[in-house]
Amino acid sequence: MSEAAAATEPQAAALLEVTGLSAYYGSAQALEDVTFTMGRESIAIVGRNGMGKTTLCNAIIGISPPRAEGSIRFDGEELVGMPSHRIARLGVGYVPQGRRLFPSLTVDQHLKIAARGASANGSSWTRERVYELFPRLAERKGNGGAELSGGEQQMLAIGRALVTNPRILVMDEPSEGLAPAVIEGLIETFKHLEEEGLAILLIEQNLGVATALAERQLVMIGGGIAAETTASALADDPELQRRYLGVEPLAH
Amino acid sequence: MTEAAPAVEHAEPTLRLRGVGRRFGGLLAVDEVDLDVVHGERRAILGPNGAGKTTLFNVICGDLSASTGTVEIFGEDVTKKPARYRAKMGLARTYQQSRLFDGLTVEDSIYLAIVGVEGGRLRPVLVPGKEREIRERAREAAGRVAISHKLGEMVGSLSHGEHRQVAIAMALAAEPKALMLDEPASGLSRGERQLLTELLLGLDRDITLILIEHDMDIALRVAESVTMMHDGRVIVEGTPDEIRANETVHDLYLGRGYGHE
Amino acid sequence: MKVGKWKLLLPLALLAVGATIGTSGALATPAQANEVRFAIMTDCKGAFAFGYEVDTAGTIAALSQYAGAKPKNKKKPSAGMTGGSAGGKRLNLVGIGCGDETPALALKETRRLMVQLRADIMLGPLSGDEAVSIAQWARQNPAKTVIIGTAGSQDPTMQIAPKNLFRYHGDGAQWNAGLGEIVYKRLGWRTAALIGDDYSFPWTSAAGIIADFCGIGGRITKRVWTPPAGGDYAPFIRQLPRPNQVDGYFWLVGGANTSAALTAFEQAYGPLNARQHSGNLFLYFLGANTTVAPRLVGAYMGGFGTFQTGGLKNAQARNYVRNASRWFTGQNVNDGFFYNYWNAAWAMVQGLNKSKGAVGPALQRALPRSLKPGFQVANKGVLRLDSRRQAIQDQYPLQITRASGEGTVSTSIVGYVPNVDQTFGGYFGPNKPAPGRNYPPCVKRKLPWQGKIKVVKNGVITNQVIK
Amino acid sequence: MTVDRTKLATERVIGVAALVVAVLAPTLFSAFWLNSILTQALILGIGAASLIFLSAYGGMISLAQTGLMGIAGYALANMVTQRVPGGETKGLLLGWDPTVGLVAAILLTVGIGLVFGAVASRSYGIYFLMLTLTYTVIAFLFVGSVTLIGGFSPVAGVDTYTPGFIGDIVTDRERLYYITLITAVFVYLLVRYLVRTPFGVSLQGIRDEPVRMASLGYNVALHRTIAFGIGAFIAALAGVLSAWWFGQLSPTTMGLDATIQMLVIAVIGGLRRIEGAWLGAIAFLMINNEITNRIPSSGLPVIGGTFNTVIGFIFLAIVIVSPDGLMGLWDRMWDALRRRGGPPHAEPEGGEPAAVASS
Amino acid sequence: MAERIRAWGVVGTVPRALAAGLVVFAILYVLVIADPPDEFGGGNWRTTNTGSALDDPSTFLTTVLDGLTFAGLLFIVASGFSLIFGLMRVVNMAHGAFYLLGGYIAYEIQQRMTGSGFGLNPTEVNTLEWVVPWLVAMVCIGVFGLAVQQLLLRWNQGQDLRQALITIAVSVIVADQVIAHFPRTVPAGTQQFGGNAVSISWPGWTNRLVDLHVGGVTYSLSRLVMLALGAAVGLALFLWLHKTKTGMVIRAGVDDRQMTAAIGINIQTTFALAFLVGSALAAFGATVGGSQASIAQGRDGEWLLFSLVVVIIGGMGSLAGAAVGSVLYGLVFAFAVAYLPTTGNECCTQYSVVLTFALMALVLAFRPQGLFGRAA
Repeated sequence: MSEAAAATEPQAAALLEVTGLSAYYGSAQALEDVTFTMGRESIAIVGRNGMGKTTLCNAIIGISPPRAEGSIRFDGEELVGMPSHRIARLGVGYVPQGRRLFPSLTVDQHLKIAARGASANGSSWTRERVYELFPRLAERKGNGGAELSGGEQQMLAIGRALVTNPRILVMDEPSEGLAPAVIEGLIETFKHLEEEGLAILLIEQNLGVATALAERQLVMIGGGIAAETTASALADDPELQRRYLGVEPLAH
Repeated sequence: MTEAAPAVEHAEPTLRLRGVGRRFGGLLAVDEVDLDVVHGERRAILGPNGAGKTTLFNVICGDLSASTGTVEIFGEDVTKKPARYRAKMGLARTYQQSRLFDGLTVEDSIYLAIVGVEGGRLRPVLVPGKEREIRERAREAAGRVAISHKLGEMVGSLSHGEHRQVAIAMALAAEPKALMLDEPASGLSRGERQLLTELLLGLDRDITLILIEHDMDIALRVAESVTMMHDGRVIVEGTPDEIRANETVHDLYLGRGYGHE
Repeated sequence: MKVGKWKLLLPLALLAVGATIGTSGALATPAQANEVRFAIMTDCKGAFAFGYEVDTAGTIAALSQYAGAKPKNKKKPSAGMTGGSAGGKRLNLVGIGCGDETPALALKETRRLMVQLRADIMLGPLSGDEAVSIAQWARQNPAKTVIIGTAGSQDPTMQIAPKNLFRYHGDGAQWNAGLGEIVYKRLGWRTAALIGDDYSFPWTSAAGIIADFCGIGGRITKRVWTPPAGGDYAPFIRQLPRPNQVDGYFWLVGGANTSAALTAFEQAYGPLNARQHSGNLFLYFLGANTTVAPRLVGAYMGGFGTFQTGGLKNAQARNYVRNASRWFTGQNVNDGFFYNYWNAAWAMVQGLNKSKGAVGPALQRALPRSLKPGFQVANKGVLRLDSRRQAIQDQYPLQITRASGEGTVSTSIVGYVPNVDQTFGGYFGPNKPAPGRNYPPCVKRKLPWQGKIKVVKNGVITNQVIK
Repeated sequence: MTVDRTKLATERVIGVAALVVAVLAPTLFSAFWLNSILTQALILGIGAASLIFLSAYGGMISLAQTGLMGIAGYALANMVTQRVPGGETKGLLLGWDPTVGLVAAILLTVGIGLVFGAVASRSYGIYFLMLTLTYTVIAFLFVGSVTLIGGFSPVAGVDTYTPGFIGDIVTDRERLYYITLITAVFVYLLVRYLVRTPFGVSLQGIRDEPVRMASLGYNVALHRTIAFGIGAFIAALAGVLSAWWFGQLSPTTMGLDATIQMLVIAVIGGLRRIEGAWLGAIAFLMINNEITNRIPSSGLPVIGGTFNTVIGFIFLAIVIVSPDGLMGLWDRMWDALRRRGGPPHAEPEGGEPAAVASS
Repeated sequence: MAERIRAWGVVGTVPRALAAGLVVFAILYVLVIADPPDEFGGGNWRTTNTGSALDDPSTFLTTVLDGLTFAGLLFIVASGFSLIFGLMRVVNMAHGAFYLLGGYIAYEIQQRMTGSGFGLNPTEVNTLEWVVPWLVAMVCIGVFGLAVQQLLLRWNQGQDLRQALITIAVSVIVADQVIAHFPRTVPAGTQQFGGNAVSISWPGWTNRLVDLHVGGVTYSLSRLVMLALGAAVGLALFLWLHKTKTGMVIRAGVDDRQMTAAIGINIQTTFALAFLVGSALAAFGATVGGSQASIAQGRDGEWLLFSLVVVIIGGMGSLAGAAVGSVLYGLVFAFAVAYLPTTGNECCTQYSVVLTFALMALVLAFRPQGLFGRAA
């Protein structure tokens, strides 16, 4: 794998360690021998639709669990087979694809039920801090989840994950359906969070978002990690884009 | 019924949307879309996830009703007509998540696609001659997408790629006048994508093709014209070359530019 | 889903065992020539579930008394019996049927008892619609003999009346004979409304009440029938005339519902005035003794041809009570269910003795046309069957009285209606409809016992007639 | 896939053997067994077959089948019985020709079934289940409340007025047994045939993906309605046979208990294969009969209660161990064999269909 | 999928208009069309017992109250059923059996507290002697329900048919065991008959009629209490679900189980709690129902059916739906009894129950998910 040469060195202290992970829905294999390691850093997993990105997310967070083989270790703890709520309590925050807000709850209630005490890394997200981060949400405290705009919904989904005081934030397509200006704002936010010591595992289709946030880029094809590369390598190499993502490069 | 035939046959609109919108609760998934696709055209609809492409498909084929606007296919206003009516007019489609019949064999699935359009849907008896003919057609359609070797298998036991093949075989078997494919290449291997591209390129010119596809490689090779959607609206329309050259498209679709420039 | 081997094997093994057991039952074992196979049909589910022990007790006690049987367990009648013979043959209790007051299950159980377990004689069933069902069955199975246990519907012995069906007690109408006259004379009722559940036993009870009350000149101004599973009696109660529009009410609401209906009445019109209420045996039986009866002390009610507490003070009755009480502990032999099953079993023994143990038509010919049961006074204490094998029995209207124990109530006999026949002197008949929602009509008419109902005081029949 | 072929062959052998035993049954079993267990099992099996037909091929678990059986029985009873001295007392006693009555009863039931089906055709899953349950309750309350056609007392004598080609089934119970057997075989073949016709294949497509079927040109609601009508036809056959077998009808034959019993039979057999209907019926009746006879009449030792407690526990065990019933167990056994032979072949999970989210 | 197909609203205009016409006619019939009977009985299709609301406003008002107060009881029982279905998608077919068992337990406690006074005169029962039995029954059944859920339902979530079947088996066992062992307390000198009817007594102070000062109507206080209890349960559930964190978690769980777990909430605990509360409500309802009517054999099936009907009309899993379903059922039932035409001195009240089920079929024909239900 020549592409792997460009990969950054895995960090010494592994936070998340995925080894030989395979997953099946019924008879269909969705993940095939996925292996990667990440430390307290941001990485992006890119790939086209249907390549198994969301399945990987589900496997890590333990929801709609596919039949999984292999191992996912988070800070030394085995996540495969662990119920979802315990995974979350270990410090895995989840921002799902499509936001999945609770239609019955208001903005404030979303944050209320998710809020938990300070986690091991000392980060202490409260509702107030989320409102500071996203003043828009503070204005819409009493609104129901469905009444928010796309961007506000995404803020809430992130805020909901933050108040659980995660050590790693797993985000599945956070840019989906958002206007460029909003996306830019989100990226600012992510960088801010990263500076606070939060690890981010970003699953993206939007190459711009992926490369903007993380230097390490894992490319998923056909349920496996096909290559690891860097943001700069990917951004500047149209041929790579075409091969990995099926994206037609710019004409100029 | 159809109006007097227009002078130029090939300009006959296959699809004509005017001001089509679809609302889910507070969310406007499709907003004021006008779209014209003419007979025999190959049209790709592009756009990032959540742009409203699939919803638009559902409104066109009748799975969802339009909240606003009108849908015309083959010159007839079908806004209020159910999906089955549109299917019988010659509109076939596939789904992003295959929506196949897990409990049926491949052959039966394709068979259903033919029966749905040909009639005899409610026939509770086997008419041997007819049966043979339809089965023959079903097998033939399976051959076109190279799935003949799995005719007797339950669809539920097939792989993802095979699901795609079956879905396309079903769409083709009905001998539609217009074919709508929703991300046919999603989840396919490189080789499978190659096969798909060839299949689409070799499609009868009489069949109008509307395609949602994330794989720009395929989309831009197959399509003659492209509609770019974002946030429920049509942003740009043009030829593949125009699209390639369009900066907006790149900003939107590739997200090029965040933090790098 | 991983399936352990045992998970696969267990149900298969279960099935195999079931099949072996099942087929072993399928292969017929020859009947022994020296035994008479009989069965008890009663309920173990539904409102009459308690009948299971009581009915079995009545049957086994009579067989112990007259056929030399012995209860297996003095406290648990359903444990069965040992010994016992009649007509020179061993009595074999093949099974106890478990119904739930519905005709369908009664029929199923009858088939199980009479066909699978090959009983020739059945004592039962316990309730009205069950009896209609079984009478129809009996009509098609003339070789089997049915002696009704305690059922109050009219059709089995009136309209259907198969030759192999016997009933040594009254039907629901007979059980209420005299009641109308008593409230007419004692309480001065002239108009009354009637409310009951919408099935055959309340209809038949109502028929007896209407025949009596209208016969002497009273008028039923309203009949309200309540469907099953309504859940709330309040709207039905409001269909009744108000307490100031009518002299009284007859309640024929089935067992468990009596309390619901009367509570709804209280909630609509205030506390119950016992002088304004009367009804069939449901005012006291089936748990009503603890729910509604205490609120209706002084009210008159129908009953079986017996009484729940306190008996007649004559030699025949005392004799019965003494004999019947010997076999089980804790059984109330004055209870109508016990008494009627006792008489049925006793009749069976007499019949078998006469037929020398033969069953079928021979037994049907031999079954007694008269019996001298505990609570029969008229006709020198002999109860006779009419031509349709239905008892002509004495009837004793009851009154709810306060018992000595705290908060408990009892009943006492207030009247004696001699020789009540099923037709009420031609008022009902085989060619007339069975009682229904609006049948019979309310008409003035002379009944055989009109004006002849004797006053009963402290269990002693006086010569006074009720005025 | 030799395992599959072996399985098919085994099933064929078992099927033929079962048929042979069924044909010879009158010589093999006691009269009670023939009449009460086997005949009843065949009838209940036909009823359950109408339920399994809808569930296995139409994806509709209908609790209306008991109600439809009752409707057919009541219609027949009201049409054919006559007012004679010492005879029936309840119902309309129309005294029609029994053949006419038979046809009319079945047609009426199918008609009512089509109306029921039309109303229910847009409901799915647990809502469909509940709606069809209310159909049965409505039928129950209707015959119970309208005393003209029955009321809560039994309408009797149905078995004495049979069409000429049926003959005397009151005394000749073997005749009734064979009639039932023929009907059961007919229903089995009918269903097996039907599901291969365009209609049947469409129905299965609708079971799997109604939305897809609509966009293939199918009128989903109409198909489901007609399927319900066919289910009603099969239920009507069961209802008529049941009326003949019982001889009487009363509302409780379509009460909540009877409805649940029918579901229990279908579940014991297995809701996914039509053969399960008869397997479930015979298993249920045998268990029921054996337990009823074997539990001491004084009740269970220690815990008290009657055989109902035991039946409850057995049913619980079956649902827990094999939710697909006995046929499901059978299929799983072969799956296990196949897995041992071939490469790992994933079975469909018993639970929620995994929501495959695309990324 | 159902939702997507329904999106078409396939029910045509004609049946819609027909149904609407029927409903309008029924309302008009009650309000103005119905006629009081002649003095000598008889009548025609317009004749009802008391005539229209215009003829006899006080009967109309009491009928409304009858319907509403019964709805209070229906709601208490059905809300528990609905809660369990809404959160866990478990159609708890044992709800009726829980009701039966809860009722007998409440009866036994009351008997022990008041010292074995059968056929209690309501005036002899004080509030405590009603409240304690009620609370004890709730606790017992709540714990029992919890045990059933933990042992039998926890490991097969999502298999709704299988869970329904398991609860059917539980209901068969519980009902049979209840007959075998209850009532335990019987009057001195009488036999213990399994499954016999018993009543719980309302506290004495409820046993009177109150003047409502509207149209001269006096109405039973205990029935008004029943309505108040229903409203109180509704209010308490509303506050619980909307104003407490647990409630928010429950609603979040109804919306999206997986996401709720993914933010670190142990949804299993919430499920267990909901099952406990839902079962306990069956016992609460049984205490009220046992005071109003009686606890006896067969009540289990009856109340299971009521719960089903109410929840189906209102929409599965919706609190508001259960409330509206209860009110609709109660009103239609009461009005059917009171206003079905009668032509003689025997009334046609027998057909009232059929009508309530027809109501349900009507609702479902147009809204398969119930009035307040969300798509399955």
